[in-house]
Amino acid sequence: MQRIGVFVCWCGSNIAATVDVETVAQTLAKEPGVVFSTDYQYMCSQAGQELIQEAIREHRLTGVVICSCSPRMHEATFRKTVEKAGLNPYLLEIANIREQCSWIHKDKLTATQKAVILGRAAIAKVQLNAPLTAGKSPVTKRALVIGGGIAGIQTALDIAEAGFPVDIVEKKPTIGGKMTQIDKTFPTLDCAACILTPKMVDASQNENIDIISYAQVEKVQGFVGNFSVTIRKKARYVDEHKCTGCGLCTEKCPQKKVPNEFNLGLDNRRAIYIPFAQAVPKVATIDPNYCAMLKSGKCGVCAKVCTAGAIDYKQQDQLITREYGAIVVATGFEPIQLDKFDEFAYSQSPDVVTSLEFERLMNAAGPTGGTLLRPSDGKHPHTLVFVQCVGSRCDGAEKGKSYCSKICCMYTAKHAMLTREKYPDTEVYVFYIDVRTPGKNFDEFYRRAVEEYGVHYIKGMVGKVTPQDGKLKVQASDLLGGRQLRIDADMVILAAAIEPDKTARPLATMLTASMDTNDFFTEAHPKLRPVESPTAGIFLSGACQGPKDIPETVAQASAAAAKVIGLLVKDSLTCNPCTAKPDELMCNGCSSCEKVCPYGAITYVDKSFRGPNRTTLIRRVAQVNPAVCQGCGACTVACPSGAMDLLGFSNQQILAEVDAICR
Amino acid sequence: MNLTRDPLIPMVAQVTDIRADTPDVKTFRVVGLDGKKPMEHIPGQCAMLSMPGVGEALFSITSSPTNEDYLEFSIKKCGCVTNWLHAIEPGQQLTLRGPYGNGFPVDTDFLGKDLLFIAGGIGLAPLRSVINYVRHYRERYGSVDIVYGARSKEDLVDYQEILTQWCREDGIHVHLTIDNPQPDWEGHVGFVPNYVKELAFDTGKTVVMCGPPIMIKFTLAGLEELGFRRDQVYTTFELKMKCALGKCGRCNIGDKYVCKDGPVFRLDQMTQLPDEY
Amino acid sequence: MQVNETFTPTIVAFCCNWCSYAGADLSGTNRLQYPANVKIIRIPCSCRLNPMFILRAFQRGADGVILCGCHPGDCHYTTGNYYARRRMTLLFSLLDFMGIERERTRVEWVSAAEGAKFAATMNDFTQTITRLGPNRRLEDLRCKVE
Amino acid sequence: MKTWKLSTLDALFAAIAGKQTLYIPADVAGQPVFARWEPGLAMTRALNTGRSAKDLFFPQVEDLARFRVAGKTVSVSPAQALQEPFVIFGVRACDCRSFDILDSVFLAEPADTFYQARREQATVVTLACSQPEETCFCTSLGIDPQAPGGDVSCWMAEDTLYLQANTEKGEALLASLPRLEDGEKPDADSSVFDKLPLKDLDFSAFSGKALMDWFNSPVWERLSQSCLGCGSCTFVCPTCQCYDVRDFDTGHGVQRYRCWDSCMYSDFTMMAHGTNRPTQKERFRQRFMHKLVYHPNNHGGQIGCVGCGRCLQKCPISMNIVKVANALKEGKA
Amino acid sequence: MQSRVIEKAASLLESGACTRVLGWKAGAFFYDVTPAVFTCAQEVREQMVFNPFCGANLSKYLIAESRKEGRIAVFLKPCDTFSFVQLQKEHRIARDKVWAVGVQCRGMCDIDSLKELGLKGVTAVEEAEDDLRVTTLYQEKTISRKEALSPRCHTCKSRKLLDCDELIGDQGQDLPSSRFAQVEALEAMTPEERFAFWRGELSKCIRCNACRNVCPACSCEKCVFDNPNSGVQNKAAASSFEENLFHIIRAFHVAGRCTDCGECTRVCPQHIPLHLLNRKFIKDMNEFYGPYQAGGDFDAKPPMLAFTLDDPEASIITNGRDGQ
Repeated sequence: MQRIGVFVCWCGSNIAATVDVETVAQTLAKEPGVVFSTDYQYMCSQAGQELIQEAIREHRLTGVVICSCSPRMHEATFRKTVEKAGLNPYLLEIANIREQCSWIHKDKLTATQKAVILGRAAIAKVQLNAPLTAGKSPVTKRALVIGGGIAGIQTALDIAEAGFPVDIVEKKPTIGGKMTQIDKTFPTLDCAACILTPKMVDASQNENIDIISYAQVEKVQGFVGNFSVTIRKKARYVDEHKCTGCGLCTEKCPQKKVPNEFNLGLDNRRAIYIPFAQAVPKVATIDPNYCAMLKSGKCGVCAKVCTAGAIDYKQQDQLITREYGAIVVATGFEPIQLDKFDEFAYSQSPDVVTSLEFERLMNAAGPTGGTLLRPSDGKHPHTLVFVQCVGSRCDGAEKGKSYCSKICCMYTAKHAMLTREKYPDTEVYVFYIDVRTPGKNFDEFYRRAVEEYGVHYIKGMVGKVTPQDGKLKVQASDLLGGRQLRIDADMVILAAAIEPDKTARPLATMLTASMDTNDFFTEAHPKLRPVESPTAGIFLSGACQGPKDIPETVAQASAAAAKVIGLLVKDSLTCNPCTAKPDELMCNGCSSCEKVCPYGAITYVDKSFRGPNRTTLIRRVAQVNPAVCQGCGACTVACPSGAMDLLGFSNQQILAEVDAICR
Repeated sequence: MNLTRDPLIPMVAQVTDIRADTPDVKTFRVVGLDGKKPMEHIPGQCAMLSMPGVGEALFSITSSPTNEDYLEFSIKKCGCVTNWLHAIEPGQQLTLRGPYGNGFPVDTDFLGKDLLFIAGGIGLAPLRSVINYVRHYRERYGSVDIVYGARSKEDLVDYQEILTQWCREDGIHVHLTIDNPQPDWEGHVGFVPNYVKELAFDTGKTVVMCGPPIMIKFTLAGLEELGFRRDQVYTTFELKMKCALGKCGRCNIGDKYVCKDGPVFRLDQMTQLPDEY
Repeated sequence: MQVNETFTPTIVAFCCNWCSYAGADLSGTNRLQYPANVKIIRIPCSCRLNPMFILRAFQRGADGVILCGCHPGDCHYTTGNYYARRRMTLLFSLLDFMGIERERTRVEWVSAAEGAKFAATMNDFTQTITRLGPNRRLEDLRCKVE
Repeated sequence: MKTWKLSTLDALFAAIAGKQTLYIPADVAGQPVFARWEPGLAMTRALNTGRSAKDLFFPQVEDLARFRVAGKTVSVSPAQALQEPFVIFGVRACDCRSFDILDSVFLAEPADTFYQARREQATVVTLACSQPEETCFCTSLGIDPQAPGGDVSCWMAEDTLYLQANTEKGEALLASLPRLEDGEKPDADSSVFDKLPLKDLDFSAFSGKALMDWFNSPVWERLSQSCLGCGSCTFVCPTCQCYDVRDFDTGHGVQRYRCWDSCMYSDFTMMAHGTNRPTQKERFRQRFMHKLVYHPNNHGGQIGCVGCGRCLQKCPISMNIVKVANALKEGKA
Repeated sequence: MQSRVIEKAASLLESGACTRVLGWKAGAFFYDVTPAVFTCAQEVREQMVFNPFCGANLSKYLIAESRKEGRIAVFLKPCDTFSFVQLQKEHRIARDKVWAVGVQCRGMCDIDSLKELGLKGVTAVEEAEDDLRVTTLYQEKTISRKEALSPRCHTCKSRKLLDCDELIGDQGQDLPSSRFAQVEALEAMTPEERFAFWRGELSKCIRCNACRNVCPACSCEKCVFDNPNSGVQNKAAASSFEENLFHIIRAFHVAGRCTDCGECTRVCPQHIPLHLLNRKFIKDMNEFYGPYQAGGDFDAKPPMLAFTLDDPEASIITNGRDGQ
């Protein structure tokens, strides 16, 4: 039999003025299971709390109901109060008779009656409360950053600086990401490489950072504080420890016709290569798709010229399994494929380029040595047309993306400005839907492009680009001028929409981290928890969560690092005890619950059960990891068997409240 | 119109005393609202106890009919109703109906016989009524042997009564045993079936047995080895019941209803019946 | 249906802990009145609301049941209210299909800042239910006080 | 023997219903069922009701008592047994026989007073069959569908209803009816009963052999294999009488009621520590052993089946007592 | 068809490809066939039948059967294969223990359809092309097969045989089906009329659980209505509320999982059109969240376990009030 104590708070006159607290206490004293009932001026005061504690001891209470202000106000206070008196803190229920009763009603009789009903509901519920204990789970003090772009590097550096070991997994042979391909950065026009490469070097030299390049995450197990991750380190056929990065092999390799992905295929590299001069790690990699030795066993030039003896044609992929406490996703973005945008003749003319390709064409380390030349004939272009929103803000999203890629307005202004500055003889047109320049010094930057550099900004969309006689015939509409334009351009630069990296989707599945329909990672809360995934222990850094420019990326990267550090400094995690709990005897393993869990807290195991007549029955049943479950209860309703229940808000408890209220 | 009360309608009774026998067995003393013993019964008979809203369940009456003041029920905590019972305090009212079943043939077949009681765990509960009845009318029966075993000393039901009363009476031989050795236990250690065989009782005795099915099975085999016949052995059964009147249709073993034709059966009757118990 | 002057309906409001329950608190803090017929049950998230709870409320004497949760997109648990929205839409449609008055059940998204909306919603819902009269179609006569 | 014109059957019903409640087999929401007669309600054209006539004596749900619990006290108020007389018209011979079988259980000491009161208040007016269904086999259980029994037996022939009182209660009913004329019913043609495919079922074998032989028959395994474990057969069966007693907390007290239960259900014998009939085989076997062996053993050879054929019509998988009885006798399924 | 099915069953046993065959066993009247497991070819040849009355959906038996030793062959009609796939999606069937033989179907017959035609005392039925020769105690009559079809077969949604290891008959296609017509007719009524309709139907319920126990979606280890801890356990509909409760909750629990096989209505001894509740859910889900067929494939996410950001609000519900 339960022994319930009821404590009705006056809250000074806040409650007592409208609710007859004495009547409430006396009426509730007659409820089944109630052995003690009283009222007091301020339950939350020291004296009030002592009153509760004394009653718990004296009347051997097994449950406590406090009729007072909102549980959002003092639930935590009173939990501590009862705990100090030796009662489990979860054997407490609060009836909200202030915010939801005394403050909204004027008639004392009505308010008193309602307070009694609310008290009854709390009594009915507390009868069924079970003592709950918050579990603890240890934290592995090591972080994993997936993606070695500016986001990943910044996050790793910040975590490492705080003293925690961190691994960066990068799928390319070098870290650095998209920023390495960028020439200048807006709105300051400083050189991207000059600000990025020192960070790359910092990362490689930091004792706490282990860069695992040319590698991919293969498998993720575990949960917050206790992840176990298997990483596939692809064979680069070069011993990383022996290679000095001298680059001799990359000069001697006879296979010269390999499209250079670093320059987006605008020039070629060798079959053994170092992506660029400042690569980290600065180690050669053999491209197995082109290496004659690997393909046919004939060649071996690089091995002959390598004085360090680093070439190893027999190298195999390597699987590394490590434990982590936190995982940061920094998988970044890539420009979309433009094959669906034939109207811009991207596939027909080499002089139609994407903005990123344009970056390379403008870059001193790029295929043209920094001189702007038309890819088709190497001539200097005079008329350049920039097209904005190629694939961004598309209606219906069948062709492109419904969202704004955010960075295009600014980098196009940058491109236009740089072009006009270097080559004042050029005519530069920018076709836009809207120019969006929120951000520090952004609008000033854009206005400089228009006002100081004479870039022609035209509101309107390019309808068609036709290569003809060595020119690109651009048909466009000028919405403000209300006229059709025809421009003979030498180059057309397309501001292609950006989308999450292709590897993000399978990674999200492994991490059980949720994604939106565009494959951007979802944040735990769009406003309040923007750098965390709903899946505990998974953090988001950079453009994998949504389009971002560099400063925003870096800011989010550091924010994610701060969250990771906050997690890793803990020795153990206290779990929310109000978690879902499956009844294995009822569970039929149908996977409904797993599909609605936003946290990936539910897994399945095959378990043996006693069948009829001494048989054993193996059944698939759900298991909830209480360290991961946040207690939303979505699974409890998805379960057709009623096998899943929520501790603290169980079916029985809520039904008891319903019964008490409707009685 | 004065209609008779339906047998399914219980009377209200009151629990006056609760005694914790073992960690999971409590003995409840029950009287009518008038403070008197609510019904007369034969040893081995049962009654339905219920708390409205919780459920109704059948329990063996463990007090002897010779007790004129109250009924007692020794109840092990194992389900919905028993959990509730274990949580109540004296003064609690509940409902009661009965008595049900045939009871032991204490005034017929047992008369003049040497009796051997064998019980395991909570199985002593239904036998306690018989034993105390036999003790009360000691002259009507021959010798009395009681073999009683439990998992541990703490699990022996009515241990105090056994020590202070049964053990001290002439002509009653109590043989206690527990499953595993225990520091403060000087008595026999071992399972009941083996102990019964060790004790090698005279085969002229009439056996009254109650305990878990596995104990019954092995003890019976041991008794048969010793030369006992099944028609010398009585036991009681427990199956799910709702009415206890032979109508609700679930407590039958073959064509016998445990509530009406039992719960006491002579084992030779059971060989003609399915082993659905 | 005749409007019963003396009829005071029983209304159960299931509120998610993070938005709507806080919204209800705010309407209290701001002293915004709504009828005392409305009794709130706190659930962690709108997705915790099992159709069983709604039916049980009607069985036990409720005349109207309303679910309040975070606005879509604002769920504390990211996705909970999206599931709740589907479940309730389908359940209410089925109830309507069975001839249970559509107006007896409602879903409303109330944020923690919308104290005024909470009070207004409850006032409106209570009026609707009062106009509709007592729940007869999903009542359980055994639970009526005789 | 009395007669009444069938064309004015409604008037007969009105005459009976003027004095007491009358139930007739009628179509309600498309299903034939014993329904309380009200002006305009016509008899069903179906041979028999979907649910059996036992409903009127042993309803599916019946309140037993109401309890109030306050603090440590409990009080009981028993439900009232039926005190109004009623007439049930149109009971077929099979269902009429089922009352005897139910009586043997419910009226055995201590009698079930709720059932007993209904039996005492009821006047059973039976109706002879002339157009049986292929699933009928009452004749193989010694029932004459053309001499249906009850307090009053009725026959329909041509345009006339013939009524014959068999008991004092029946006499009283007929005496209370105005304008009954005397008459003699013509001999009925019974040839169709000889054509019934199941007429030669022989149930005598089941009391001939020892209980355990039937119990241990190898056929149970196979027969029970596809049983869904639903309660259709038990709930439409006129002789199934198992019930459950349950409590319902109304919020103002506890209502104790009994309701039909089915031995085919997995929780029928479930106790805190398990069940003694763990698989559908044991439950299935229980049902048919009870009908064919246990009940006859306890009640002077009376088979617990009346051959109404409802289980043949209603079982979702077409398993039924006829298939079981045949398989048992053959020893193979 | 009968001979091909039986020969296939026998040969699967003879070849050792399967240790058991799940098929049908003959009864006394042709129409009263019982699902049965056969273990030897001789038994199959002597006792197995496959006739137009073999309408039961055998897929649910596979939950228990696929847990046993050895592989079981099963004969599945197109609609059964949807349940078969759905059960696999819910991890209820060990696929490698099943040899699924898809049997093309042109609609199954039902004894109740014969009775609807006024045929009493049906003692025998003989199949002849597109006709059935029916012998009753009172007459002999030839009716078209179509007249004898089970009502559910008139609105067949698909003749596709999904996920079968082999087929008897041709692979079929989705059919244009008017299966929502009855739901629409009800939607067109006033709420009062709908309430009266359902009260009339559901008050017939005797809570025999046939609908639940036959339903392939009701594959719970223990139903909430049998579980004393669920808060809704009840054995008999002790009030009109509980009659509603059972069917509402059941429909809700199978929503998005119900393949619309129609077994619930087929087995109901009280002839309650229970499938209409499930079908209403299906119709709503199709309209609100896009077309979805439970068991139609292995990948699609059931609508109850998915969402989109712009799902309609509950205010979309307009049953029967379109014009208002």
